[in-house]
Amino acid sequence: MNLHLWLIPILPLVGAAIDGLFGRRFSRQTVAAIALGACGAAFAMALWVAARFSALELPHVETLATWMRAGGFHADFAFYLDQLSLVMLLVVTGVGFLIHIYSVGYMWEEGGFYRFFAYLNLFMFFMLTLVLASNYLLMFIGWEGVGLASYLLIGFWFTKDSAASAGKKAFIVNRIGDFGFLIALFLLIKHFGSLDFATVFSSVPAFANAGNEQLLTAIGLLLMVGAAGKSAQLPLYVWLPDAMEGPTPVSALIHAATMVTAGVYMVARSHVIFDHSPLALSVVAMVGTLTALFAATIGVCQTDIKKVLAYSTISQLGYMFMACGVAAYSAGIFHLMTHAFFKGLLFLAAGSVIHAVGGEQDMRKMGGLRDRIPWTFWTMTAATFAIAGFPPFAGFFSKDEILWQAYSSPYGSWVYWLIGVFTAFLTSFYMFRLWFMTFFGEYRGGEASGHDQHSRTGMSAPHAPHTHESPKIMLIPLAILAALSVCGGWIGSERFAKFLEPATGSLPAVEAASEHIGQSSSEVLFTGISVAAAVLGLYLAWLLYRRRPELPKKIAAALGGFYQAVLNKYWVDELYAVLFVKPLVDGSSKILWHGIDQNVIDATLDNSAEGAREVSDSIRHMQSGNLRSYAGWIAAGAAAVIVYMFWTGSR
Amino acid sequence: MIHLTIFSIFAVICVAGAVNLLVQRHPINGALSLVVVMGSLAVEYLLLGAEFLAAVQVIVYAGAIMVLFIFVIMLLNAGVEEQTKGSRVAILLGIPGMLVGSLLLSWVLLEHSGTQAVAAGALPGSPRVIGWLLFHDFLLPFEVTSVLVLIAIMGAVVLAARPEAAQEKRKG
Amino acid sequence: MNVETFILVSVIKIVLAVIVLLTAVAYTVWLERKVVGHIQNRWGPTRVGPFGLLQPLADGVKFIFKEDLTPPHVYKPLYIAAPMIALTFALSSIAVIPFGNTISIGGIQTPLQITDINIGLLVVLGITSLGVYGVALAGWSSNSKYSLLGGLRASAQMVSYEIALGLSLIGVLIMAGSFSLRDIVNAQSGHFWGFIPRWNIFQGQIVAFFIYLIAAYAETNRVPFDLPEAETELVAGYHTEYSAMKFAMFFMAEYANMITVACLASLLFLGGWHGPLFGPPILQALLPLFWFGLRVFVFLFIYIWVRGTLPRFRYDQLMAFGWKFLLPLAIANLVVTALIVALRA
Amino acid sequence: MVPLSYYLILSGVLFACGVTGFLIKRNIITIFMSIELMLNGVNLSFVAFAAQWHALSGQVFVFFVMVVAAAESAVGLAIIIAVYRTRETLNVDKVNLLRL
Repeated sequence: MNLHLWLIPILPLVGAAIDGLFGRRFSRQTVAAIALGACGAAFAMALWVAARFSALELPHVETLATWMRAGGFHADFAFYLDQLSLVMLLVVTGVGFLIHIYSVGYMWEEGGFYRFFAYLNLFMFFMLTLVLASNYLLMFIGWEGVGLASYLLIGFWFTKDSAASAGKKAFIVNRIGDFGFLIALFLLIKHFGSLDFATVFSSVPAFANAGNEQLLTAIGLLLMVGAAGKSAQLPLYVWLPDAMEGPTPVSALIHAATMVTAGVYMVARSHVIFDHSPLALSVVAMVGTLTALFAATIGVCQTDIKKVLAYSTISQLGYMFMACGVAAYSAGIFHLMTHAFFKGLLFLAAGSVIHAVGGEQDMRKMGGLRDRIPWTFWTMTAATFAIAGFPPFAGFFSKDEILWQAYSSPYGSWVYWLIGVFTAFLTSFYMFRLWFMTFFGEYRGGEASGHDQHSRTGMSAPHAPHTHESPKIMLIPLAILAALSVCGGWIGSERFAKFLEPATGSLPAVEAASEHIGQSSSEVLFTGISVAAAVLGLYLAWLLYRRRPELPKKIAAALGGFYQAVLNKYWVDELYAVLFVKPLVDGSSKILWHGIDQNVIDATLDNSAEGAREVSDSIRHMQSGNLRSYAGWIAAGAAAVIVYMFWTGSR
Repeated sequence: MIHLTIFSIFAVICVAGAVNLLVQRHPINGALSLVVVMGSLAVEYLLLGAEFLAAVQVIVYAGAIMVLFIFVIMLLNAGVEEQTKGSRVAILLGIPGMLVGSLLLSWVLLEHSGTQAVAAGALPGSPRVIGWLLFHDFLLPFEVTSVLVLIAIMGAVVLAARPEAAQEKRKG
Repeated sequence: MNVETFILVSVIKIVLAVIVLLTAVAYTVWLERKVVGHIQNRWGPTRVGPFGLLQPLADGVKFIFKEDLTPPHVYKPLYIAAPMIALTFALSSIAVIPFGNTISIGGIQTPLQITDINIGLLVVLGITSLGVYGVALAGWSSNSKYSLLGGLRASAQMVSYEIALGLSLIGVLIMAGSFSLRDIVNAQSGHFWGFIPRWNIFQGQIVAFFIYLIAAYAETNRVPFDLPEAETELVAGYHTEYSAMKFAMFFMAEYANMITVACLASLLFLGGWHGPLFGPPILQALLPLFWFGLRVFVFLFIYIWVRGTLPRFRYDQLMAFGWKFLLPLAIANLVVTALIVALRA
Repeated sequence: MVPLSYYLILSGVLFACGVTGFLIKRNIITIFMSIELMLNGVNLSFVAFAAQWHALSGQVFVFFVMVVAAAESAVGLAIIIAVYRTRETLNVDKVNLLRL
């Protein structure tokens, strides 16, 4: 059966091309219609594919054309559909479509409307290519392409210096990860002769049995470097908070729901490699766990509403990697899906809040918005409860599954679980802190500050100073995502794991559970503990930010240095600047520019030019200007050539 | 035998024409001897079977290019060649070089291709076959040369136009 | 057919053709004088013989006995060679022109043509293109400004119009798919719907025919394109300095060229020797010759008619007309013909 | 039957004559004609080799050479006219401004 999978990524590309090339002359309605049409068509196509999914023979590969062929190596434009890519496909197109709708309302007043939608559609193209690719090379194209789209969208307001440099930062940090990814690809080519998923994965077990675990570990670790760059894990997470300079729908789509999860998808996709390399797997788990904790602690002190969400995203991505690290890939993907719902919703709702208060992002200047923007409030409430892990919201199921797997998996350990539970508590705390600060209490924003913020974010039309609810076109996606955040987890992690099993391998813990039925009681206990952690976070947030608002300052003063460290994000950016950026800048300007470029390369050229001039000065007298003399030289030269050929030929 | 006789007759005419080109001091005689060379070469082409080429040789070379030469000679009223000594290199270097090269080449040709012989009309190059080749196998070179000719036409017009005339036209 | 009979037949054909051609040349001159005379309300030659029919003979005798002047300061070798070149090339193209179908006399099959070669048309074109030399060399070698200007004009004009002429023929070539004049004529046999002959002129080559007609006038230096010998400006153009038999050679060459052009027009556009055949076998054998001769005559008559009617062009008009109108038109005709043939195939 | 080498020798002689003409002639038009002579010599060898190897592309190549020669002579003669207009001479020994 030919599903014409290539249409799914191509449709947004067509939309991007039309909007990008001709959008300047179109009206906003036309631009939005084209972008929504392209994205909606891709979503409809994905649903159609999903409807036919059960009839397919999996994995379903559709080869479009040969891309390159070099010696024994060849790569195709081929698309690969299995359970994993179907889930990603639905999440990307579905959430992407909702965010497209939301963006129409959010970006309506902005300049460069057509540019925004062209970029957004371009992103969809690359993301879908990434998800549907049937080999690492095509995946890498998508991987780089989403990086490009992310760069373009972070720097959407490129006249603003901070946005432009945030875009560059995202791009450069991602390069480090991509470097690792590329080397992993080179190793794969060298040792497997192919980048095709099916070929590589089928030959991995034999390869591992032949005593090449170290090599597989190296490949796995390098892939993890790539994933860490794209998914903002330690130590390459620094770009994601800065990426919040982009428009909020971008943060929702790219930096929460889809692109940053590409790393998780890639690790899950490559699970065969990781399964054969326990060391790489535990590195993944450790990185994920530490990132989750680390980002959560920073999130506690942030005051910018989007920054809190950004650190929260990093932390949740850490959860996903923790799940992958204990070989519970389906749990990671499950969390990826629910996270896409509630974190996309959180960002969109935050965007709605920012929209409502006229561009203000500082939570300290919000408050009491509950009554003024009820739709946003209720949807955001759903998302907050979901991320905090309250049953029966979506986040509860996925996070609980991850924590349980972290403990019970053969690769797991109680340390992971402990840190995970503590992080869950922190998550609950900072999310409810955000919730209370934004929606409860008194409105703390000044009338004038709104205008300042307008110009800062590039919002062209000044809003009325009073807060107001967002237009319907923004609220409908919020409502749909809210419904998904509530119900999205009801599939149940075990059914989800069963569904994904052919693609991600069977859960170790599921096997374990089937062997030891007695463990189910302990699972209930663990669930209780994680719910308790969430409730504790809620209580603490209520205590500190609702009941006794003077307490946080005291605590901060009491903690002193540690509080400062957390507030300044552990000075990681500053550390990187001293360690990497400054040596690079100094080295390239002093050694490369002044030293090598000027003294060696330029000097060589200057000297050789001087020499050539001198030599030609002396022999230019051969040019008599007489045509016949030139002919004489030619004849003599031709004779010389003939003599030479004769001489070489006669030997 | 008849083949060789015809070949020899026209080869002699050909070489005589070529030598005459060198000997004659007036360019119009040179041009006419070149026409003779080309005409007899057309006969040699016919002997080899290249009938289309023979016709084209006459039409293009003798009928168009050489007419152009004679036209220019008439237009510029070119007189008898002056005998100036402008270039020692041409005599001292060029002539010996030419002699060495051609002697070596002749020796090689005589030595290494003497046994092969070509029959009269060995390869019939009828217009149909040549046309087929030109418009199928050599379509791109054909088109490129047509562009080249177009450029040459424009170049000739630009170069030969009197600067004053061109300026007047621009003014008017 | 063995070699001896071949040579014999060929010699007979050559002699016959040359005699016929020279006679035709002579009587074309007579015809011209007569027709132009009537157009101009005169009688033309009447004194020598009935209707002045012996006038060409008298002219010939006169040319032979005139003093053959060679002006001083001419470049003698070329001055003498030029009229010969002109006449030689003008006469030799008759060698490939077919006059009729293959006939059989006494068991010997032979085409009514000195030699039938498969690139006949190319040969005719080649020979006519060489005809320029006679005119150009005559103009140059006479060492006279009138001659030089006449020669320059003639060579430029002939080279220019040769292109339009050649391009107008290519349409016919595409229709016939051959360079052989005999094949081209045979491709025009038969009728459309039983009564319209399948001549090329009725097969869409009418534009090509008129291009050919105009270019042919220029090629033969005839009115309205007789600038090389425009008597009001250049005395007599390239043959100003010639007299007696040398002048007669140019004269004959001009008329021989006219006849060649007329033959080509008949063969290429007007269906050659095809026409209704009837009567006894002898008549059936001779009728094609008659039909062919009739066409040539009509064409020549038009030539003379035009001469009696139209004024002379200015030289820049001539060049502009040739390059800017005739040539593009010929190319357009070529493209259209090629398209039609390709689509029909 | 004529040996191939005869054709080649003939073409070589023509070429050599052309080279010599280029070297010894002073009139720029004659020099130009010498170039044409060389081209003709080369053309003959093309046709001879075509007959020898039964490859019609040799004849096609001659066709191209002719076209290029036509283009070349058109431009070249235009150059000669332009040169004559400024220098009033056709002697190449006197057209040597392009020297040091």
